[in-house]
Amino acid sequence: MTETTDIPGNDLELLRTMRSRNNQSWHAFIRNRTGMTGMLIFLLFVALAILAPWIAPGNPSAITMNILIPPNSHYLLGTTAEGQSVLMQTIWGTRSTLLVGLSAGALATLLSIIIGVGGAYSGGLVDDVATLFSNIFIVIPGIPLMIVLTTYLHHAGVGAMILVIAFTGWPFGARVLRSQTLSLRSRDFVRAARLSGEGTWGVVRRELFPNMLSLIIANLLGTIMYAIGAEVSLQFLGLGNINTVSWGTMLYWASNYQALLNGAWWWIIPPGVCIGLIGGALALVNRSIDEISNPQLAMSGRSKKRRLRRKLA
Amino acid sequence: MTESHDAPILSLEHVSKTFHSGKGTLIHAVRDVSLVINPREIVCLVGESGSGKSTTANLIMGTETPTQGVVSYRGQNLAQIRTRSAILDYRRHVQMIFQDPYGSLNSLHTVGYTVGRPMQIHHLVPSINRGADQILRLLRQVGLTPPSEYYYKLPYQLSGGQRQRVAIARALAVQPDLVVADEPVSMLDVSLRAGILQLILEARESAGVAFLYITHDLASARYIGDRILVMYKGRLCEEGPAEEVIAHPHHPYTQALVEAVPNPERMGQPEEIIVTPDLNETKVLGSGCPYYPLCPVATAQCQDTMPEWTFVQDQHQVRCFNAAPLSMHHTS
Amino acid sequence: MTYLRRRLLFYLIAFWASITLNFLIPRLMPGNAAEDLMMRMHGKVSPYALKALESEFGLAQHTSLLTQYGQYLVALAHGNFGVSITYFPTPVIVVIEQALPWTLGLIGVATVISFALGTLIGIWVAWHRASRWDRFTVPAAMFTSAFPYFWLALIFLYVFGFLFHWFPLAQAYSSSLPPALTVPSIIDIVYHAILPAFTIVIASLGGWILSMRNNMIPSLQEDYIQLARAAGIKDRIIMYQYAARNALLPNLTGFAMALGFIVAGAILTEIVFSYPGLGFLLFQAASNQDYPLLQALLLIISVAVLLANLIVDLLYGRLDPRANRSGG
Amino acid sequence: MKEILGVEHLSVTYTDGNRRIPAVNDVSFTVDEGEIIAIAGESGCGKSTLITAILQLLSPDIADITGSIRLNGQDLASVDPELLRRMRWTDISLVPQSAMNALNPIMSIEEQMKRIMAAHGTMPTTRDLDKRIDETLVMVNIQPRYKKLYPFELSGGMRQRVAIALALMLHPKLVVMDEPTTGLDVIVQRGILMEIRRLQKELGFAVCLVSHDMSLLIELAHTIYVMYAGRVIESGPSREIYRTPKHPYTQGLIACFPPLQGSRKVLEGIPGSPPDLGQLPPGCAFQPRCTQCLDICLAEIPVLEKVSSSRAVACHLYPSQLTSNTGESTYDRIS
Repeated sequence: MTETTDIPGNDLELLRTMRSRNNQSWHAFIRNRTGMTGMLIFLLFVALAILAPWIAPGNPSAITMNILIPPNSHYLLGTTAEGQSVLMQTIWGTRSTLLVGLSAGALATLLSIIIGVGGAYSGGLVDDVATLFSNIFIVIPGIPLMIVLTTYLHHAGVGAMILVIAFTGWPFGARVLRSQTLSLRSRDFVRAARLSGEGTWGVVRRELFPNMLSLIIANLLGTIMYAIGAEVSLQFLGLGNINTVSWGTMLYWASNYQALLNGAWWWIIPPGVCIGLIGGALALVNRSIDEISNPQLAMSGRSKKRRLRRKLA
Repeated sequence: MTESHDAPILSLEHVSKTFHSGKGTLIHAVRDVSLVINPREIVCLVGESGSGKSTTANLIMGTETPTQGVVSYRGQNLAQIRTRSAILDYRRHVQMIFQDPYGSLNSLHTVGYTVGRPMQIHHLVPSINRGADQILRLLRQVGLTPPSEYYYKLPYQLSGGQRQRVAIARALAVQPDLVVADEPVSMLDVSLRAGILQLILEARESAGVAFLYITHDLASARYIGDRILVMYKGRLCEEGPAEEVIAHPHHPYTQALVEAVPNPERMGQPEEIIVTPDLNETKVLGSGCPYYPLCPVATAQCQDTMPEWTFVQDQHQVRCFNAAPLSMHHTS
Repeated sequence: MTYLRRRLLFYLIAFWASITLNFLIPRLMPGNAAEDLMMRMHGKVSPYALKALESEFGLAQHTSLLTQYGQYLVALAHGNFGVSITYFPTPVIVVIEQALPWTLGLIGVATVISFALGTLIGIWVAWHRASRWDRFTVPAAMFTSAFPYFWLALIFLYVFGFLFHWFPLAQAYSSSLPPALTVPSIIDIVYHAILPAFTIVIASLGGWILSMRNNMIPSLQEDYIQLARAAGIKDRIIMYQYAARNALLPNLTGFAMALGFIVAGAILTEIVFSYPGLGFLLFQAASNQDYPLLQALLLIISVAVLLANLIVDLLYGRLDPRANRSGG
Repeated sequence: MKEILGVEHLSVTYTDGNRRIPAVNDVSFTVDEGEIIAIAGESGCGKSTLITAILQLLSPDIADITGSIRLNGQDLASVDPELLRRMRWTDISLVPQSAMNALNPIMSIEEQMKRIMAAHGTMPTTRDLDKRIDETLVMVNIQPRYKKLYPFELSGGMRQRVAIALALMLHPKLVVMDEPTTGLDVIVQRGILMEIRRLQKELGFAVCLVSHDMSLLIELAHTIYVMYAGRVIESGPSREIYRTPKHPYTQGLIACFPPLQGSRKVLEGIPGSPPDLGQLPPGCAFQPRCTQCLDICLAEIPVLEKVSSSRAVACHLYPSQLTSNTGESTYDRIS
């Protein structure tokens, strides 16, 4: 509410009842086709990663004599220059990429919460320092920093890579979460909770967090996307362990063996499409969360309803 | 008016609150304010935006600390309440109702939780579920009937008036002595306001709660209040029994406020046009009366010196050089 | 403090922070990369250069960290980043000087084009929201921005370079035509830049479209838009002067924040195209463990992003009257 | 007197998937030259929709609009877009509800005024334009030197004055004012009201005033239309409505305001809450809150009918003079 409006003077009541139907977020999410599509694609990849040994049994790195074979009935996606099955590598590669993506994303989000929410809630000097820190880290470009760090680490292992990505991936989220915390903190229902005797932790746990959940999830998804992109990029540059099987290393070897100049497009396309699919899936989920919390942005089909809301607003 | 011989619940003695603006200037939000609130009394603090009434509420709730002066609850200085249990004890006795019923309820909590949680915090009930009886009784008391129908509702399922009733129930849940109500009806539809005002009056009658009712609306202050305090730019300028202050306003500012209330009885009558300069056009204030730049009867004295309180009636006092003291009224 | 002063102060601090981070990284990282480096350099460079390396990587253990920091700052002020291993014995600063214009030209132009184009398309689809175009653009933008830059680069290279032979496969200019300020040379340079620039534009365009659309749609519902409509102001003026001008402000902030990310993506694009800019250098430095070059590149890229941010901030200050006057 | 605005049987129904929300239902009224009419109602009564429809700002793909709107003799439904654009602000202008949000935050006051003038191509020289801007600002009691300022640099009252100045720039024949003083301090509010009254007398434009504040409307307007749940439920001269409100809702609204003088009687208020326009109760929409409800009220929607030469009311308590003249209802009261 703006501070100038004394009376909800237009048809606010109607607007509120309508908008609030969207408030039961989970139901809204399940009914949201965009979000469910994204979620399903994402879960498909998670399943692929977990079930890799059953879906594609064998050693994905096993070298054979069948080099650079285009897709055929035996090798559905062809083979690499070392005769490995691209399909197997793609399936197994899901594991490393998702492992790094998910854990680095989660870790970075945790950092964002601690620094953003913690800073904003503490206020004062703590907040000033936290804000300065995140603002500085936002302008320091992440990938070059990661390249330097992993170079020092000589082919970073999975753990190191997760740490490095998380280290560069938190500031954006911290900034977003901070401003949300600040706005929630000054809201009357939070003041009311404090005045009714709720302690600091109680306010955070019972009032702030439930209201921030959708933003935190959105931020987590965004960070996972970032982490997957970063992992693939570093692997592509050969800065990780080049002997693991991941989408990034596949592209690294493809590029090393000049796959494209040999016309071996089947080696390049699958990992990229997978990355694109996961990224797109996460973007879809994120968008549906956005739509549910901010109905104005919705694009098609049911846009009428949303425009109606806008009209009444 | 409820006359009480008890000691006041809450008192402010010469309280000032100064903020630092970013540009290095000082903002005197509250200046030299003294007031008392007695048990079962409804005191109205009347003022416009920027008058310092919200800061006063924050000082009373302990979310701001005074720069000068003392806020005390039953004789105890608020500044000395430090321990968690003492703070809890204070929260148990002094509660607040906010202006915006759309912002003061967490949209994710049910009515039952919102009302029951303070009871649980203060150990008035063992748990929210086991306190359902008391919560339902309270909901009925604030006019949400049948209460069981409201218990599991979320704020979005309620109208503005119903939300404000929930907010009142939350404040009354801990059986406080005093409730600070910050413009509790100004954001509600007019047809719902009377009901909320009635509820406040009932709470005073049945539970003996005292209220500090903060408003800019003189008419509702007259309706609900025992006493009215008029505040302008951080200073109290008039104080007295509600009826008396509105019928016989002495301070030029109070007079302007009374004049400004829309009055259907005046319809169609030609009117003298008082040009009211906007607040931001007035000069920076010195040590004098803050109303000086707008005051039609101001003198040079008003610019430099803040007038002291003058009694114009038994319990009616004014801070204005033009106010004739009580004794002179009697002689003339 | 005014908006401008506050921002300048911030950039000074950020500048200092990136310098210091650069100083700390080699000292904090595990392993003996630097000693390894010294071993490789011994006998190859002058004692003076060796000393500079020592102070840069914290091997001069007889001096305190503070002294090292002081020496590091002095070297920095003189542009002394040591000697590159990859391009031995060229000083790092010279190597970077040669690569910098390529990167600035390619990434700078491509980013500005992408931002401007994306913003315009975003304005347009927001204005015609729920139209056929909107329904097509939004998923398309989401889809293209999900792919990594370097992968798109690989695909474009394959399709337009390898299969169709429309564009060269690598480099920034033909080896037969050294860069010069002549018409054929400039045409040659532009010709080489088209495919990498196209990659950067395509990869980043979707993000700008979506963010401008997301900013524009709420701004279209503001009361002042309704009022302007009621006042009979023409649609075109409402669209650009009222709605888009307001929506552009948060988008500019987003632009500043995303710059680091864009630059990172663009750097990877350079690597795929063997484009002789900072990104390609960074890749070579990483592959050869050329620490002096690596450190200097990180610093230069950080400073470049900082400067770009500063420019965006200055622009913001000019566009938003609230930034300057209410500051404080 | 010449009619400026004629609204006839206007209905606006929002369509929301399968739901249809009747926001404005069969509303008719006219505004004559120099007349001040008021539309009174609380949140959710459809008055914002009504204004938006009159100003032709509702897009037909979210709302079905039936009935007709005549502005200055022309049926707006048949006017082509360019002519409509030119009629805007010269025939009908708007003082919006919240000047806080209604001014473009990144344009100076001067620039916003210039844009409006430019849109109507009426100013030949810059000097004339500057003069007009200064004059208009002086008219609403703002010193011309403030024209270089931006909205965020003005107080709430000043912003509202600027909004009024914008609305008067092209000397419109009708000014629609949507809660022009809501949210302002009482004294500032009073100043603005008197400003409006003075300007209206000087310039002679007609006003369509929309507010929830009955006492303000009664003080200012000649004729009042009271809306509830999308319908006009009572209309008449403001003085008569104040003295003898007929519809129970109007009675409640007037009784809602505690008086500043006289005895302190207990305020009744109106029980219940305004209805959700999407889920109106059967029969009269006010029936669940009405203390004088009859059986027929639960079944039949009352029609707005004349009860005297100047007044009309839509309530079963006042049976139409045409059909029955008994005055007393044959239905039993149920509460």
